Amino acid sequence: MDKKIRNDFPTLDQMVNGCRLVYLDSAATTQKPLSVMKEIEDYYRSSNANPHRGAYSLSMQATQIYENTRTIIKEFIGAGKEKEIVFTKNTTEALNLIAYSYGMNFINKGDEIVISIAEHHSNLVPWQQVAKAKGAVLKYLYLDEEGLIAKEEIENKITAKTKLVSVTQVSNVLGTINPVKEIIEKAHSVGAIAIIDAAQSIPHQRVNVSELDADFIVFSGHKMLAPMGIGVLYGKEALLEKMPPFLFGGDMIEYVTEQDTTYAELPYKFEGGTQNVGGAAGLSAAVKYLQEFGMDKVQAIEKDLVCYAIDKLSEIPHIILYGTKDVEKKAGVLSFNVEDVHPHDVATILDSYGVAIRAGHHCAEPLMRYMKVNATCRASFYLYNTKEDIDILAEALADTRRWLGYGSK
Amino acid sequence: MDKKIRNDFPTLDQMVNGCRLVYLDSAATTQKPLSVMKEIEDYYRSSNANPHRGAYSLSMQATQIYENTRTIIKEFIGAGKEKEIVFTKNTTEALNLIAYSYGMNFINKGDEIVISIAEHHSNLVPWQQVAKAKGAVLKYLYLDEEGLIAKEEIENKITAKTKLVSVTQVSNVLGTINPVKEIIEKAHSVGAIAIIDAAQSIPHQRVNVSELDADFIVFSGHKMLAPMGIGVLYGKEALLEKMPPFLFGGDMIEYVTEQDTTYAELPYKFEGGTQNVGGAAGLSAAVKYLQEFGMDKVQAIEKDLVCYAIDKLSEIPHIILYGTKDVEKKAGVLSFNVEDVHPHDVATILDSYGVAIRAGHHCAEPLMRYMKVNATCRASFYLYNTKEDIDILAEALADTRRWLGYGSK
Amino acid sequence: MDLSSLYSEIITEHNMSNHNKRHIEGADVLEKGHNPSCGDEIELELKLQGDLIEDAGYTGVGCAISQASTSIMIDLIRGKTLEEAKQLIEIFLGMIKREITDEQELEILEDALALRNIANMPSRVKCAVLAWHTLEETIKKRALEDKND
Amino acid sequence: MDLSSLYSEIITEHNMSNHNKRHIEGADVLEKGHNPSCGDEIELELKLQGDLIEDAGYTGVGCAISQASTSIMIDLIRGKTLEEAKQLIEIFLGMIKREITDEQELEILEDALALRNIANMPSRVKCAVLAWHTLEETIKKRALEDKND
Ligand SMILES: Cc1ncc(COP(=O)(O)O)c(C=O)c1O
Ligand SMILES: Cc1ncc(COP(=O)(O)O)c(C=O)c1O
Repeated sequence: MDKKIRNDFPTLDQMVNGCRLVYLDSAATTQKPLSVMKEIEDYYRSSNANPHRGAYSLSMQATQIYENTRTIIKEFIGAGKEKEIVFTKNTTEALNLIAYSYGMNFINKGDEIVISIAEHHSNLVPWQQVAKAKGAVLKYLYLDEEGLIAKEEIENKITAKTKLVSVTQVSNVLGTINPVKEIIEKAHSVGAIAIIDAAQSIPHQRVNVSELDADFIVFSGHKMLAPMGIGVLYGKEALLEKMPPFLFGGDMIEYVTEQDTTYAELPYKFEGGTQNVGGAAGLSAAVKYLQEFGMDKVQAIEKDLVCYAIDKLSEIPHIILYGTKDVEKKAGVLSFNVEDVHPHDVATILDSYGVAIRAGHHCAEPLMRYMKVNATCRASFYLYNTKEDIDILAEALADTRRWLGYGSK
Repeated sequence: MDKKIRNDFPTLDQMVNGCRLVYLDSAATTQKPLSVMKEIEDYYRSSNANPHRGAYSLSMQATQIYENTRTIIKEFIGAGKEKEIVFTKNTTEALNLIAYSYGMNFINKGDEIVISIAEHHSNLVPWQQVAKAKGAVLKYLYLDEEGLIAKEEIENKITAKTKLVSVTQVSNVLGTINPVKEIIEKAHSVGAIAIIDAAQSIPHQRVNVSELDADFIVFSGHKMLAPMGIGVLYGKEALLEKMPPFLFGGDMIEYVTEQDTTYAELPYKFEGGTQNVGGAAGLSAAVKYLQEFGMDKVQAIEKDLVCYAIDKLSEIPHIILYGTKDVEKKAGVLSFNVEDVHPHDVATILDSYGVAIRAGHHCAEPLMRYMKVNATCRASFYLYNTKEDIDILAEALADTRRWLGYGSK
Repeated sequence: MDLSSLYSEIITEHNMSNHNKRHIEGADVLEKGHNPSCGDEIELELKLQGDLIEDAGYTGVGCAISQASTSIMIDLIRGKTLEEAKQLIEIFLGMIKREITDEQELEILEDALALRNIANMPSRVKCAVLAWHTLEETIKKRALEDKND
Repeated sequence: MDLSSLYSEIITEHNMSNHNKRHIEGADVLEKGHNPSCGDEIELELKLQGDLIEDAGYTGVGCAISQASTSIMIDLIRGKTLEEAKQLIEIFLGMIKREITDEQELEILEDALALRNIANMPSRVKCAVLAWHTLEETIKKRALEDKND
């Protein structure tokens, strides 16, 4: 059964440094199933053309593939309308689009922007920019001991002055699941808009934007089995309507004269330039794969794995685990350190065992500083990982300190 | 020989509406050779990981592929340094990057921005935005009868007030080759910076940015055999250094604290978020294909084709050709109309013959208005096109009016 | 796609004959319609007598499909009430979207039936419906004005 | 990659022994070096007597490679002139870039030879060269200051 899943992912079937590859960095980017690779190739082999611009068959096909992906995404995240789905190149571009187009135009002096201390730089640096440019205040929701955002923190920080709240649904460092529904409700109760960074949630669990009532939701294809170079911005129609465009150019215009331009309707207003149709084709195949697999099953597998990993790693001496151990509040992301060994050395040593983990600040420096660590090791899981992967991780970890001369080798 | 080239492009080997596909819309996007598709698949099959972030083998491979593409591009366009090559998603993003980061910060009230009337909307609407936001003046270089920018126009329009000049090297509507060297020299002589939109030139002819001495050059991978979702911004180091970042997020930072951020060195400062490594892999294979083929040969083939096409189409009654017929001043792009038949009907009719051309304003509405046409038909050629393609185009065109009831069918 | 079913005689004749392409003297209603992605632009002119469309015409540029569709529509609505025109629009759009397929129900569209096959050509649908959406817009506006009066 | 050639005894011992990880009393030069992509940060402290490096130490955090490399470098430059240190840096960087491969020329690097294999690991090169680039920066600055004096 595990074997059957792994057959879909040829990338996992390789040797690294003489060992079987154990890929535990899916929070950075996931591997791609054969069906996604095939869909990309099929697109380029038989339907490749510039969409929206041609009155010939190939271009109509490309348009259909592209727009069909929009519908698939709309349904996957439970959005109301196609026009609320805008394609970007990744989460980072989607967040910058909101920052430039909404933030720079609707945030004013003295307004408060609230984010959490656990944000990825992509959901943090843009808001610093908006705050600086507009004279707004950037405030942080801090975490409790377990790495969670407490109710009081939400109550205290989101106030009448708050105009925009942007938080990640799942921390890419700790894997903690934030109470986004409560945060969105609180934001709305004070008249602020709420943005959810779903880069680490949509690939791993059922997310319904309509139920959440988020104003914007952003995520990346490459973290959910799709190719690189395609991401998604969901936005409520009324908000997207009142926002000016972000990237100006081909396909996002209505009329252009020498000195003036009017813009196309949603979602095209936000899709300037030739779009990544090959990427969209891959994304549609990725969503299809996830739907057939079942998001509940994805989540169950990951919960199982993270449970097992917490147990296994807790048994190894000199390992420090970060964040809650309550797997009800945690997705398949595990941050840890090995005492006396720098995370980069851990990563290098694990690599020699074929184990791929990430080491560093995980694009979340303020969180690192808040946790009073310089860096951590991170193992993250996806539907193709197995308990055997974690056994190999644990074995390699048990050896780590010895490589650096602690204890006998 | 032609046959051999076409073997590399499986997309061309298909039937459309019962006829062999004749693809004449390469100015919109090109078809991809097998080697490019294979390189993309190879990347996802064996090296896929998030680059720059991992200390494990796969991530190192991904980094190497990505950075290697940068070197390949640097050499392909004759740039001096890797750090002068920034990857974007397409030409449109590259131009918006310059407009937001350079334009919004270094253009001031009363300054003049000079572009040509033949610009693609992507090199026009961003400058309207900058002009409006900064109180600058947007001025146009107009065309002579042949569709060329005359010397006097350059002399008269680029003045001491000019701070930025941005022109396309080859018009995507008329195929005319602009005297960019003269324009750049004139711009520099008045202390203005010069941007070259090379979306229609770099895929089709030898371009050396150092010889041209352009300050910025932009182009799209998808118009030069590479996949969609990757483009290039070349910029002189000194300019890129003084510009603030554009997209804020992961990988483009040096240090992030709660309220402040310092930025990474070039080119990473401009590459926020997970980059399209699969796209870069495809782009490197595309450049390799073009280099092995030989850019001189590409240009020779296209010149031959456009010559032949001009002759063929001139023989057909009721066809109006736009722009110069001097093929020394023209690349492989041909705009025309069929009297009494709207371009969209022409495109639909040609499609039923398997011929794919583009009809419309080609994202160049001000040029259409200047030419006093509502729209044109456009056939554009690339290295895989043949004289036979043009014969089929001509035959279909000769029938076009009859379908609409002009003359006997 | 069968080209002769697209460019049928009805279509090409309406496209070439300019009998509806004219200004209407004393027009009560002017409504612009456009289709930015194609560049098609029309201006519809209606002369009303109460709710009755006494005369109608159009000016503008566009492809054969949009021009013919406009001309056919004008022939069809001339002499009809706004209410009847509204119903015709609904049936026409229903035909194009393939939501209405019943022959008897469609019969009322007369020459406009020639545009039936456009449903197979997503890229040309916009051309076929331009005039109809423009007229729909006009009727909506009037209904609103009447309410506010 | 052979892990034991990377984490050789020389490296692990320099990493664990903190004999160079200390503040230098009366240091004349403080120079920060950092490697943002890794988070490695060191501060180099030098006590000079004229052109002679009388004593040196460092503080900071980083991986075993960067810590060991820093410590090895300090052992090597202590008691040398800035000019000699400059030459050592050149040879060290030449070794890492594989531009210098001559055994005799490399001999002068002593313990730093243990970092030779880092050239096989592009992702760790930055760690190995951090301290050396930091020292290079210091020497450059001093040369500039001297000129301006
Ligand atoms: C001259 C020119 N500039 C810019 C562009 C925009 O390129 P892209 O759509 O890849 O951003 C194009 C092509 O569409 C073009 O022909
Ligand atoms: C929570 C979170 N937000 C944003 C991002 C940025 O995504 P991308 O690099 O695809 O733009 C990431 C991943 O790197 C992430 O984990």
